[in-house]
Amino acid sequence: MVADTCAKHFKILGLTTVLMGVSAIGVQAQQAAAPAPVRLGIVSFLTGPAASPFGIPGRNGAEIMIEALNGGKVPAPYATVGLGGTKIEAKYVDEAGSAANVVTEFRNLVQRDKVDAVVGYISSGSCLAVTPVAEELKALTVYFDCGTPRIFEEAARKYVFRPSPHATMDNTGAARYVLSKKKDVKFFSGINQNYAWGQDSWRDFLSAMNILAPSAKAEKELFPKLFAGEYGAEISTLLTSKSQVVHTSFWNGDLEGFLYQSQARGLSKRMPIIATTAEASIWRMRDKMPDGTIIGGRGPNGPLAPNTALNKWFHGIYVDRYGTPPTYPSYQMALAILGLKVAWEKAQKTKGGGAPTTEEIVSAFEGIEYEAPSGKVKLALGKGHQGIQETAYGTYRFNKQKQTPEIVDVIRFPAECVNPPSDVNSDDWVKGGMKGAKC
Amino acid sequence: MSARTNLAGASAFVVLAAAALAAPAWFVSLATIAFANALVVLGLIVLWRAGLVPFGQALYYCVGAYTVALLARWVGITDAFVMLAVSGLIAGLVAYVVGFLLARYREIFFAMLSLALSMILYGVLVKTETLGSTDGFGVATPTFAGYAPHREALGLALYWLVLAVGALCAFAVSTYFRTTAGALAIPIRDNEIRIEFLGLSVNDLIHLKLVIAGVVGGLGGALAAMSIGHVDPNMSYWTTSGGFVFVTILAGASSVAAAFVGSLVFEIVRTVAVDLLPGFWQMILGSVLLLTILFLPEGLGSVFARLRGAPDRGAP
Amino acid sequence: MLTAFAIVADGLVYAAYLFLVAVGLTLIFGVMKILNVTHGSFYAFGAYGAATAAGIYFDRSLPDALGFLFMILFAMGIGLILGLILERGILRLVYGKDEVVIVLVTYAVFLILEDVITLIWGPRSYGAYQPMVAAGSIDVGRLTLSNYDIGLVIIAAALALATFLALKRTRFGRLLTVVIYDRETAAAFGVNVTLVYTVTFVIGAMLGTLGGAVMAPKISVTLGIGVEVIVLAFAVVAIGGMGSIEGALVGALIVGLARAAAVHLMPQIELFIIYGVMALVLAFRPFGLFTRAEPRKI
Amino acid sequence: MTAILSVRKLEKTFGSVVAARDISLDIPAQQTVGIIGANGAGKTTFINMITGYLRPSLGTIWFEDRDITGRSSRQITRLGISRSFQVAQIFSSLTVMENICAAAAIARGPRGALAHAWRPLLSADTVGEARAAAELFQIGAYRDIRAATLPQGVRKLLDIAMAVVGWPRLLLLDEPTSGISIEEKFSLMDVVMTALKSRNITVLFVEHDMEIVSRFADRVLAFYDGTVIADGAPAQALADTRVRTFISGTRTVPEAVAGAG
Repeated sequence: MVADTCAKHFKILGLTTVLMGVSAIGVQAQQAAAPAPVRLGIVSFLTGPAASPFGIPGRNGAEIMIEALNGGKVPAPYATVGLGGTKIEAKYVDEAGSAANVVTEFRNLVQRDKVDAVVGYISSGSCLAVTPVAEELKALTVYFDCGTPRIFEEAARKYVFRPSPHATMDNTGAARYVLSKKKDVKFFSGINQNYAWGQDSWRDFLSAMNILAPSAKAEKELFPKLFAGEYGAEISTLLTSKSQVVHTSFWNGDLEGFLYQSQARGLSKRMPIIATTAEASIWRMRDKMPDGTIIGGRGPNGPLAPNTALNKWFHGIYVDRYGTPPTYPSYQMALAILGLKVAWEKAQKTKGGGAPTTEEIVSAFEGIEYEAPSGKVKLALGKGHQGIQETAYGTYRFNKQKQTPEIVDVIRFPAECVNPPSDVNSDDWVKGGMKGAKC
Repeated sequence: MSARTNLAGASAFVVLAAAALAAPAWFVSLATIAFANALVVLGLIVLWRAGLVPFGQALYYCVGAYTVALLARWVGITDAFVMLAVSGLIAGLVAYVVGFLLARYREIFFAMLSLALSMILYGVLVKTETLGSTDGFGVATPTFAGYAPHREALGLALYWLVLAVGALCAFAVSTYFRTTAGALAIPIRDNEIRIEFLGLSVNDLIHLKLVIAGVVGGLGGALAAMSIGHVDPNMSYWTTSGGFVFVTILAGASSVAAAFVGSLVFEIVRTVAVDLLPGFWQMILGSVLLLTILFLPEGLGSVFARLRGAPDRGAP
Repeated sequence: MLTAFAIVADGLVYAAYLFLVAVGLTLIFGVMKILNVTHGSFYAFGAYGAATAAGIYFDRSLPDALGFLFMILFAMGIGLILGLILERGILRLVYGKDEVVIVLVTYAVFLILEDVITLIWGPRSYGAYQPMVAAGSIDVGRLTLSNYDIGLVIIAAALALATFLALKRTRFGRLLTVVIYDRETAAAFGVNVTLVYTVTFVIGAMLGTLGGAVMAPKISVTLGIGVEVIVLAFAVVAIGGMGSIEGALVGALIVGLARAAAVHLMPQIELFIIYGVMALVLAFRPFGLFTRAEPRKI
Repeated sequence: MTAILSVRKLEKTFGSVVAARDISLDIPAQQTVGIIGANGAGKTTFINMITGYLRPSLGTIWFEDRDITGRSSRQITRLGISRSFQVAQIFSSLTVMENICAAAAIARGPRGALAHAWRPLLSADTVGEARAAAELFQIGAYRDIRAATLPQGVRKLLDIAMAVVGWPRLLLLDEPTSGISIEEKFSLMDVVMTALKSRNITVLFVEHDMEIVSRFADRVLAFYDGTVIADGAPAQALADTRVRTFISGTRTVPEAVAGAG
């Protein structure tokens, strides 16, 4: 009997072999019909908690941007159709799942679907996992939202680009804004989710505060677990503290729940909350976002974006299509796609026409400067692979007459003020006193 | 009988190894990850036969994966064989220590306690900011006794490594199933008291099974880390364990080969679902799981058993 | 002093939350021996239902208190329908299978329902803050407490008392107690176990949606809220003793107070509190605080 | 003749319930002892204490001049005391042969679980041992049948065969004929007792059927209310007034009351 069970193996193993064979054949059939347009893989969260605040706005941004590019409707200097005259065909993929899933789907895009470039990724974990694979496969990859500076600081990259600035800017900017509004801050606290994003955000903010206001003291450092939902004890702790400002990098559900609860318990009246990602929530929370909350949008995005023709156009077509203004993930996606277009067309021009190769695009991409709906960007860091932009913070106010959110007292910080110079590790830069910052 | 089975296994191994030369690169790497995960499932089958279903088997997967990543990061070892040996050893050691506690538990309490243990590791890793917290960190490209391939060659080398380790473990586990301790799995579920009255400690038997499952789980994690190229604490999260239990249900516990078929089928279903319905793939996975339980209660493995007319056994 | 008071107050609020999400789970486990992963979906459906109800009701200048009642009834109505569909349509097909297999069935249903939520409500998040805003707050020294939180503690306490009385005093409650104690004997004595199962599962589902409904005003109702609740509720129930209502209450209090104390005194260990308490309790009392191992007869 | 088993002042209480009290007796080697008593009289509690499933509240148990009080059933089995069960405790997913082989492998192998992970279940010597046991209990014909599908009588025999394959010196049989039809009882007991005699095993068996007791037992222990009320040769013990009143039911109650008075 016992020995008997093992005799089944033969057929089972046979099936495995057949499965592998069948898939192989299916794929070869697929590869035969290579399409003419430029194929892009667009990856963002389509399911799970990060879909609503980031994934869907990101995908929407890609959708309308690609549509406008294919129709040749983007204002100058981007009026050429698609990428250098070739239309874009996009494939949208879900980022949800383990690192193994993310890497598998990335390989599928590059090796199975033969996309020309991948644009996407919201989670820093995804970006870190994809980077070595992209390098190994020599696949052009443009990140649009993930924040960790580690991608270009751990090693030099060739095929990976990130036009949107990394998260260090968000928190050095936040510290500068707080201090310009409240010069006499003696105590401050932080409440951040207990995972990499929250830990990194608090570390940067804390280091920047220590440098810029050495006499101010960090009082409470709270790290509730991600998606905790209930913040009663944290709010009590803050209420019983002497802090004059609370820093948070909470996003979406956690941010909104925390703000509802802190409003109900008067925390937001006691001390302003500086929320580095709150811009993505203002259109949903409207009058429930406490007045006086300091709003960040991970760069000059949304209402913090400069008043340019390109921004007005982007804002306009987005509202027309989706009925709500674009938030920072949509702006970052537009930034990423336009960066790809600039590099593509630059490579095409250098080559003197025809579709550029990945190698050509990659070398054209390095160090470019261009304008997007969120203003100017320069790929100044990571040997020309990592973008820097100016950033902006402002104070929230709900305009009751017009029934619309407003951000007032906006302060803009130049790119070189809140970003490290090239070839300096951002963590060391902040801790070392932000040397060379041009404010 | 056994000789025929081994021959069948060996020929399937050769065919699978050769198939990689014809299959596209993305499928080879999908199969690599699937077969690495299958090792964890193999361990689950060892426990499953005794009626034990851990909701925290990702603990060993994660330990194996982090061992590989840290060996390269801290010690500078990138040799795949050394990394594998150390990972298996450390995962087995963790299982041995944890086993003193876990072996006393059964049923849902076993499941919950193992879940708690894996979540404690998750918490520790999330707190370890020097290792990148939830973002994790990259795994150095492995070398193979001096051979350092890249790109397609690396993919193939990893696939063959996974296949070889998988075959060895499958052989070892199926041999174990024929030993007294191994054959006493289903009896543990049926009748613990009788085993005690025959003079053997059921807790010791379970402890042994935990260590076996831990070692293969650790090897699976190590291989997964090498082929993904990245580790993060999510590898120890309860949903990861849930995924392994899912594959075990799909595969069934009737044979060791089912672990590999089940894991590959699962990866294919998942990737096809993500491709077809990017926003609703969970629904497809859930339906597949539900239909499997309703119509194939003993898993994919039982289909072959039915064809042979042999009685089903194995899954609870 | 204020900190001690805050710890107790916060602990009670958190315990109320935990009890509300765990009570339905422990009831279903006690009677049916099913560890119901779908409980997370019930919570999520309850929260989404309450948010929908809030959207329908408020902005019409109707009394706030009735609006809260409407939200709860609406959510529990969803629980009723969902519970009936699942028990009659799916679970009854797998009764008699191994406990762990049934856990996986509920896991499968949970995966499906996660996407059903997206199908019904889309990926955007919803607020249902009106009742919490309407409830106002009171000041205790520097501490401001939300009346809604106090109400939550009262609701949880009332629910605990009601379940306790219902189990002891009503006919159905006593029937349940008999089934919890010994299923086979109960069936042998003519208890309609099938009916008891259906009713229990539906009540459990309604309690799950109730938990979601009363939490909805405090949180942002968004995708994935069910996932977090599952493990939380499991842990509370495992600590208290699977299937024991008193256990769920005591488990919720222990975890609630421990967590509040951690946040105030040692925020660094907050992440480990629940699993730490669970591993500790199970290490010394393998079947939780309120259940005892029964020696097998041979 | 030296005693293989000696118990002194054995007592077991569950809360306020006294399941066994003041049991003291000696069993000489190779004796066959029948245990009788109504349900709840303490027979199974007595067996459970000797085999280590229950820990006595008071008193001592000696086996072959060794104090085994409070040892685990596992240790006691290893010392040479085996038992069978009222409801046959067999591994229903395994075949008859595998069941006995498992028992043989455990009995012959070392104590640790690890050692059993190297030897195949169906190794040459365990198979030989198991085959002998199967022949001894006349269930060889069922060798390759899954235990779940066996007829009741064979289940009982298999249960006992598993207890005997490890060559115990003392065997406790808990109602070997329960669940067996009256016609089959005697033939089953014949098989069992012949087999046990051939291996020189000391036997304690619990039995309700007085005919079987008087036919197979050398000695009878009568249990009532947790203690032994009669102990002697079958004819003598079964004739005891209290035994006839409370256990065998051959005396009506009014007489018992009169007799007791």
